[in-house]
Amino acid sequence: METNATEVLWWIFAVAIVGLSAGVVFSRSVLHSAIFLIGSMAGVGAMYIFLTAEFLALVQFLIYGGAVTVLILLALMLTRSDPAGQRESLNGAQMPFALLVGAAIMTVLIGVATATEWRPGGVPNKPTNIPLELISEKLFVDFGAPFVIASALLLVALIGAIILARQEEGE
Amino acid sequence: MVPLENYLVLSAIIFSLGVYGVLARRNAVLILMSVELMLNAVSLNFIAFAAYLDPDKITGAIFAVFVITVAAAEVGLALAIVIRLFRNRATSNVDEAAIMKW
Amino acid sequence: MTFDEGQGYVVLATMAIPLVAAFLLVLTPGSQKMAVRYISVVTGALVCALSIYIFAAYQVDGAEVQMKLRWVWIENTAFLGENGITLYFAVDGISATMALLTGVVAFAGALASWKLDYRNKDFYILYWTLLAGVFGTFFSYDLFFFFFFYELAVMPLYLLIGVWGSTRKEYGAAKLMLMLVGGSVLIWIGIFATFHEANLGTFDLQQLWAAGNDGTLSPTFQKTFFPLMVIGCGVLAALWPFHTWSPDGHMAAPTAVSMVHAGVLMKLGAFGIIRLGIQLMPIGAEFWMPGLMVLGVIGAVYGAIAALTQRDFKLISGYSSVSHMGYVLMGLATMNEIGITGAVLQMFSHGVMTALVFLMIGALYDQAHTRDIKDFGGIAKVMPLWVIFYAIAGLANVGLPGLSGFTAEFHIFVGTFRTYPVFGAMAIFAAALAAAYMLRMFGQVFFGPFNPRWSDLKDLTPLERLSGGILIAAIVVMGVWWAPFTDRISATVTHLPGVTG
Amino acid sequence: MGAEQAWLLAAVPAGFFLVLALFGRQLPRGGDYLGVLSIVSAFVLFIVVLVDFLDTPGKLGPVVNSMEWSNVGEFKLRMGTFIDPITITMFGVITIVSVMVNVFSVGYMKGEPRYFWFFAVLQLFVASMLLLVMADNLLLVYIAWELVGVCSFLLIGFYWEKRSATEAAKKAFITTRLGDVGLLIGIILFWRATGTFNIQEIIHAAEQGQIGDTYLFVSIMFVFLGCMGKSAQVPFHVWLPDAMEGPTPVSALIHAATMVVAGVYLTARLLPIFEVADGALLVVTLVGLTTALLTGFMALAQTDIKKVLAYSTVGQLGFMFVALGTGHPAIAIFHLTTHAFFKALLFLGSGSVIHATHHNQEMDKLGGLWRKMPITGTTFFIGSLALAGLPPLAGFWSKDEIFVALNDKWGAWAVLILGFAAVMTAFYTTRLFIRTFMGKPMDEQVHEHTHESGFVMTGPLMFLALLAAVSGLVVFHQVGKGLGFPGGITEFIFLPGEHPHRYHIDWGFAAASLAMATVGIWGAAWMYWGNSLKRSTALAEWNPGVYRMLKSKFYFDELYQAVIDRGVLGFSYLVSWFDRYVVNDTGVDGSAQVTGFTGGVLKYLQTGRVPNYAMAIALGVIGLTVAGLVVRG
Amino acid sequence: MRDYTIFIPEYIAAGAAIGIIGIELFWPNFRKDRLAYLTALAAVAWFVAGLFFIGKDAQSFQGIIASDDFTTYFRLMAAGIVFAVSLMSANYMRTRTKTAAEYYGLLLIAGCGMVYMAAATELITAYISLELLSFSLYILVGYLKRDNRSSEASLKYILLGAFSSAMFLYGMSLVYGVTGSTTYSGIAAALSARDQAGTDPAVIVGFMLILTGVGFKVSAAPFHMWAPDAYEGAPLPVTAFLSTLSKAAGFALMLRLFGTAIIVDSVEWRWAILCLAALTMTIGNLIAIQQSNLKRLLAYSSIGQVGYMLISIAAIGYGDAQGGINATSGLLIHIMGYVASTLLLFTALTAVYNRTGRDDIAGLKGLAETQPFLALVITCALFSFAGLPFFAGFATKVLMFQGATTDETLWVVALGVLNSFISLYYYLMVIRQMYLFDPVGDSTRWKMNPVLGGLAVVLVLGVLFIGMYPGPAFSWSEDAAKPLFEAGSASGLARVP
Repeated sequence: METNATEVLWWIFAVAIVGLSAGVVFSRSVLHSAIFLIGSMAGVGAMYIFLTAEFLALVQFLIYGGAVTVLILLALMLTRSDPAGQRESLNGAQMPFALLVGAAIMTVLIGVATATEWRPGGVPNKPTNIPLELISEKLFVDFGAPFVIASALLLVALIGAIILARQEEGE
Repeated sequence: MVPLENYLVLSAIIFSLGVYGVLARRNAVLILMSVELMLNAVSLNFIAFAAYLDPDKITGAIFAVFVITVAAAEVGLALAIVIRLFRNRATSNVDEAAIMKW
Repeated sequence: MTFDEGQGYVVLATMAIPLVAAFLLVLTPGSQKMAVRYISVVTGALVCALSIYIFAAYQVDGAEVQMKLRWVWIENTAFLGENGITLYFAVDGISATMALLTGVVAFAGALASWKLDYRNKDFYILYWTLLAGVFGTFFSYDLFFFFFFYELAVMPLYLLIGVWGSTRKEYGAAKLMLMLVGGSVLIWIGIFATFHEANLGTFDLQQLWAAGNDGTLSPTFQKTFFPLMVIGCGVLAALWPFHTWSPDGHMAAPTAVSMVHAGVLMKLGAFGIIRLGIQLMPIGAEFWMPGLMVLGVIGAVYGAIAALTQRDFKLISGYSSVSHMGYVLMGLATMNEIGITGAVLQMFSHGVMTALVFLMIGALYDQAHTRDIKDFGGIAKVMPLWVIFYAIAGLANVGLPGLSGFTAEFHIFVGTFRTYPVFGAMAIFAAALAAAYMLRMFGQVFFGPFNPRWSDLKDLTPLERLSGGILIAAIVVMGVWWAPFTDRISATVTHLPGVTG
Repeated sequence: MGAEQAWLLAAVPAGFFLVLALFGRQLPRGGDYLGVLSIVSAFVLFIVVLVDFLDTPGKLGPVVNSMEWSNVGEFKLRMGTFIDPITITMFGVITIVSVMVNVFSVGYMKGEPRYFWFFAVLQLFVASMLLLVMADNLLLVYIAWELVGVCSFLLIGFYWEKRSATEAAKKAFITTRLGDVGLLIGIILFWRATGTFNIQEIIHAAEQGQIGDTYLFVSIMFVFLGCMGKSAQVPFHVWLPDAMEGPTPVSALIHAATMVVAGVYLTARLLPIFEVADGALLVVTLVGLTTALLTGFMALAQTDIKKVLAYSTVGQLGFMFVALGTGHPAIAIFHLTTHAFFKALLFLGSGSVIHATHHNQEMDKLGGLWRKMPITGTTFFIGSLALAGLPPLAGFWSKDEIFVALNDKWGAWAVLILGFAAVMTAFYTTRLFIRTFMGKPMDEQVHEHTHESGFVMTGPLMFLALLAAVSGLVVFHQVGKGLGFPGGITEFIFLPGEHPHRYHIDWGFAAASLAMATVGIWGAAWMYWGNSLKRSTALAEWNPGVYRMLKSKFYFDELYQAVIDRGVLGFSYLVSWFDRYVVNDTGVDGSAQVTGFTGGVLKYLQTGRVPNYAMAIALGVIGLTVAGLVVRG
Repeated sequence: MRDYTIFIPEYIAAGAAIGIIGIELFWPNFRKDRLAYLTALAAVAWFVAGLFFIGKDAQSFQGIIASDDFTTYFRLMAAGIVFAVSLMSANYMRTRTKTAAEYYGLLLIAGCGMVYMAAATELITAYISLELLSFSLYILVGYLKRDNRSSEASLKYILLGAFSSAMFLYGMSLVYGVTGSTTYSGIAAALSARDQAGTDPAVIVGFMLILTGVGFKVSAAPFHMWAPDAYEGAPLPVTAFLSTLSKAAGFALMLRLFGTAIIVDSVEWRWAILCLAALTMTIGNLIAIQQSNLKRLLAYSSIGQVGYMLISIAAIGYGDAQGGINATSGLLIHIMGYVASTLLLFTALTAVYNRTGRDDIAGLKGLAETQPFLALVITCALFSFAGLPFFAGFATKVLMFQGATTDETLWVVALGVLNSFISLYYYLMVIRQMYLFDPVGDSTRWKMNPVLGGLAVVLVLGVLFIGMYPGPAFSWSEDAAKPLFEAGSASGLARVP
């Protein structure tokens, strides 16, 4: 079949995401990594749009692109260990092994992704639309229990963040 | 249209990059970023499966929502801990955070 | 006398009284040393009396297993079926004899540690726990509880030796404890495998024995797991080459512990071989017994030879124990009635006489604070009674007719000759070596020019005399009139599977 | 009360042993009177048994009385007594000699420490010996056998303050114990073949040929080892001379009546089996001859009077075994009897000397004592001549019998060897007597303080002297009849299946043995007369090598010592080393250390660094997934 | 159907948590130890409420979360653990922190997390509740903010936790992809419906990644490495909490997940768990021999314990439904015994630590002189770990191993017994310090805090009871195990031989 615009666009995004993610883990500067992270997250969000899950894309942009990255940048500011700005390598001694292991895992996972016959009858070649109302219905009706637990989880995280990060006198 | 495999392979690549990051980086924050990458890959997986294979229940999408939530919370908590460590040790380098060993 | 539930409760009491005593002692304040002593001695007397009663009440012409008492513990749960795990106590000829041995030695040991003063409360707590374990093992007819009590008997040893011991006590204690538990590891594995293989959903020994006989435990299985069981128990029975805890452990152990340990605990191993080896896996036994025979002979000769040149009393006794337990294993390995009966006789005989030996060693060591025989000489001048007691024990050890040692060894030799004349001859030769090392020690310590350094040694205290007297009585009775023992033992041994007349 | 109750003979002294051992210390005079009483009562019992035995209707049929002892399935043990002429005779010998020894000891041991203990053990000794000779089964024999051994250990080591005494006791016990190993093996082998311990049944089985030839020979040889050990035959003879460390009365008892004759007794008892097992008798004879010869030589060079007597005992035992080798138990027992009397006499005599000279038993310090102690001297003289074998004294008759029988059985060569031994016997006996009692005293102040012993000691001497003089005559048919026996002793004693053997003098042999005796006596007299040592020293210097060899008893002790030190103890050290360093340190502790070491290495995986931990997780994942994919296709 | 009543006990717990935090918020100088007692009170209430659920027939909330005997078993266990740990913490925390309310609140919430993990019959819920528990633990481990080791421990814990949970998620995504469902029953049905079961890489890799996730939670080698550091760094009571609650929770999750959802493809994962078990127990025990720090030692010893427990999980895969019940009930009773012994041990250690402030083994020197009761208690607990009779460890270990014994697992069971023998060695080394040596410094007797004393007594009685009469406990365990395997549940479905 002839390649259409969407496909081209997808490939552009895919390559971009991979590049940005690689940037996150390979860049020599913490800040750059953070920037790259924002990019790659945005890219993944775009992927959600390709998958017709617009709501999730929105969530992705807000939470990741917004909250998380801001947090991370904040943390980076707070933990600048080198005011003099001398660059210590960001990579640990086992970096080369890490490459190997990463490659190995990649092979395994890609192999799985391609070799698996996901449905006996074969996989539909285009995603079906994921409507917002369905999501909400599922989320608040069927999955009420995990939703409640998740709220507790957020509470815990909140408390934890506060009590751990809070300045005490003498600091 | 784009087949499912593409999404899966893409997420696999992101995931592996994240794994690499966790293994290679020394800065706690960077490790967290790598973990975020991995979680992204996961949610991409979920949504892809939901969209392609599970259109009527779309459980995967719901899962993705939870993953994102947890991820956000995790980052918050982890960063708090990193800051705590930084306050105590003036470093966020995990290699130096090794007084307990053996 | 008819055997009924009532006697079953006697059996239970024999096991329970030590536990109760231990519990009472936990409650007694440690400062009340006299109270502690009285409790223990009374307990000892009670236990001794009960065990004598059990021995007497066992009816030779009655059923093989008597005085049954059974309480269900767990059943019909998960993999446990009817009578899954039951507290099942009963007595057969062998356990009756062993119970008598335990009772006598326990009492003697309790008397012997009267003068112990350092934390004697804790000592007696552990001591009685240990003995409860021993009794329990001898009485248990349920595999689970057999092992339960077996472990219970081993457990207190570490502290008993480590805290109250003497030479290299930590090393000795740790080594002894670890080797014994290491042995029980093998038993443990064997038990799991057996339960799984038999697939009866019960730990009832009699049912399992039946399974072992009718081949429910397949021959291959028996041949595979018999060595596990036997080596596991063998460690406790100082089976060569797993005997090395015996010299070091005894060297380290305090008097009463040595008495009980060499006197009774080592017998648990041989007893286990009967219960878990011969009775549980007859086919495996038939297949492996020659091997056990070889190890037994090696142990018997090896121990005797090694004892020839030792200089520490306890090392001599430790190695001679190895040698004598070698006889026991030989007797078991003969797989004929005389040999196994002899083995059990030897278990009893070695029990009482070793207990006496260690009692005497303790009586000397408490005053002299050395156990190197080269330091002594002419002790007979100051401690004549001590010498006589020790001499009796030693001569029993040598196998002098009229003392228990001869009775037992004679039966073993006869049994061995029936199947393995050459090994029998070697064993008899080892017995001659026993004379050599014993007399060497006598000549060195008892006789010869008196070493004035020891002129202030006191002879045995009344309690030690009593305690030794009990043991000597047992030794002489068995040496002169052994029919009561052989009757009871053979009454059971005849029923052992695969045993030839 | 009759022969069935013969077990009382053993029971009574045993009972007295218990009494003395437990309460002797408290009794006045250590209860020595109890000791004498017990033996005397045993003697009385013996008389009763004898009388009862002699007028049992079935003349001289053995009297059997046994009870079930224990049974393990088919393995039934019975204990019982078997009374026949041999037993009766042994009873006589044992009881008579022990009465004498006991009485003598009252005087000899006076004032010793542990006086009561001495008498106590003496009773046990006698009791176990009596038990030994009356036992009807080999198991009981073995039991008594071992008890005898222990008693000898206790008595020889009586002066335990002396290291040498302890060593001697140890040596005696262990040496005999080595023989006993053989005995026990033999007994069990017989049981294995016949399924019984009863002596008569075993003999029966052997005669019926139910036991294979080789098997029979091997077993009987094992038993014979035991006999050799107890009877101190070469090469087990080494313990006997050292046993002189014990009090002299004990030596008398051991040598005359109890310990050493046990072997002779047992061999005699089992002689039918020896006869069936072909070649066994020859072995017995050879052992006897060797012993008689060697010990004869050894005795020549000894200067300790008790040592000399000791070697002579071994030699005489050799004679007895030779007698057994001829297949005539009666003769052996006859010689045993006569020898018991004169040897007891000699020992007690030497004891009297030692007592009188304040524990001096070296010939080089004695001499010329006859005048000082006439009774001892005279009795000793009689004893010596009896030993030397002069008619009409006891020794002559029994030796004569042996020679005759030996000639019949094995021919002249054996007679020659034994004859030479007899000559030497006469020689050293005379030497002993001369150097002790005649000529000039070698050491004056010893001589000064010497005085005759009291009656309690001389009494037994005189009585024994009488016996030594006349006991030989019981060999005559008429004498036996006169005493109420069916005939002479050799006629009285016979084993089932054997015919009574009536004694008749063979003048040729009589003359020959008389000649041997005289030669020996004359030679000794010529060499030592008047206690002058110049001839003997000349002889010694003529060939010092031989002299040294005799003096040091053919180096037997040295040889054994070397074997024990180098061989046995060395091996023991080796085993101990192996046990410590190989089995324990390498095997047991080693494995523990390896475990610990592994842990010590593994723990360094725990670097404390997050990336490493993460790496571990990742590797785990890879391992699992890859393994999974591989395993599951 | 939606029946919110089935989690009333957890509402109580959570409510109490909020309440306690609120108290401190509005009443800042409320005595910290009182907070602890309040928590204990709440735990009691929780427990009592839980009792009403015993034997109630199973109810499911939308099929994604179930309240049955299995849930109740862990519910009661959670309540018990929180009770004990909060009492342990009373003095400990009062002397070490200014704000303790969150601490106690988190204990309760973590308990709820455990219950949900046990109750979850659906992947999302399982994941969320697992994270709930983990988050609470991350915070608790790092609760001593000024203590370097504490913060370092929590950093390591959270980083590795996040990493492994990412793996966990990826695995779940794969399983979801293959089965198109996240409910256990749906997964089971889908898996057993597939004809080419076992040939499918996604299934295998998915299982392995899931195994990684839970393996990390229960600290199975090679995913165990966080444990020693976290244990050492955490406050002592939290260490107890880690080694009891989080392990129990992990196994609860594992049992339900492996026992019901993916049991039908057990052939894919049982061998893996078997190998993990062997590796875990060996590594744990071998390294433990070389430890000098008490907490670290216990961390490794608990890793060893995990190794034994994993055998049962593998055995579930090897057996049929009955075999599953056998193995599970064995595992459950052993968890109970293990939890009791561990709590007992840590109660005593906390008492010692409050006195000496030392957490190395040598710190126990001569305890038998200065505090015989504590020495006795510690000995009991250690003997119980080593599996010596009279104490819980013996009976429960026998029952667990026996239940886990099949033809295939026998060799690992043997290895397990061997390892428990090795473990005896280092337990003896601890006991040695207490009994064979004289105390350093003052050897005067000191009195322990009555609360801890009482708690210790209760726990000792518990340990002895389980050890001497495990009948009841065992039948509870069986009741708890049954819902997982009774007919109609996944294990009833056809499975690959």
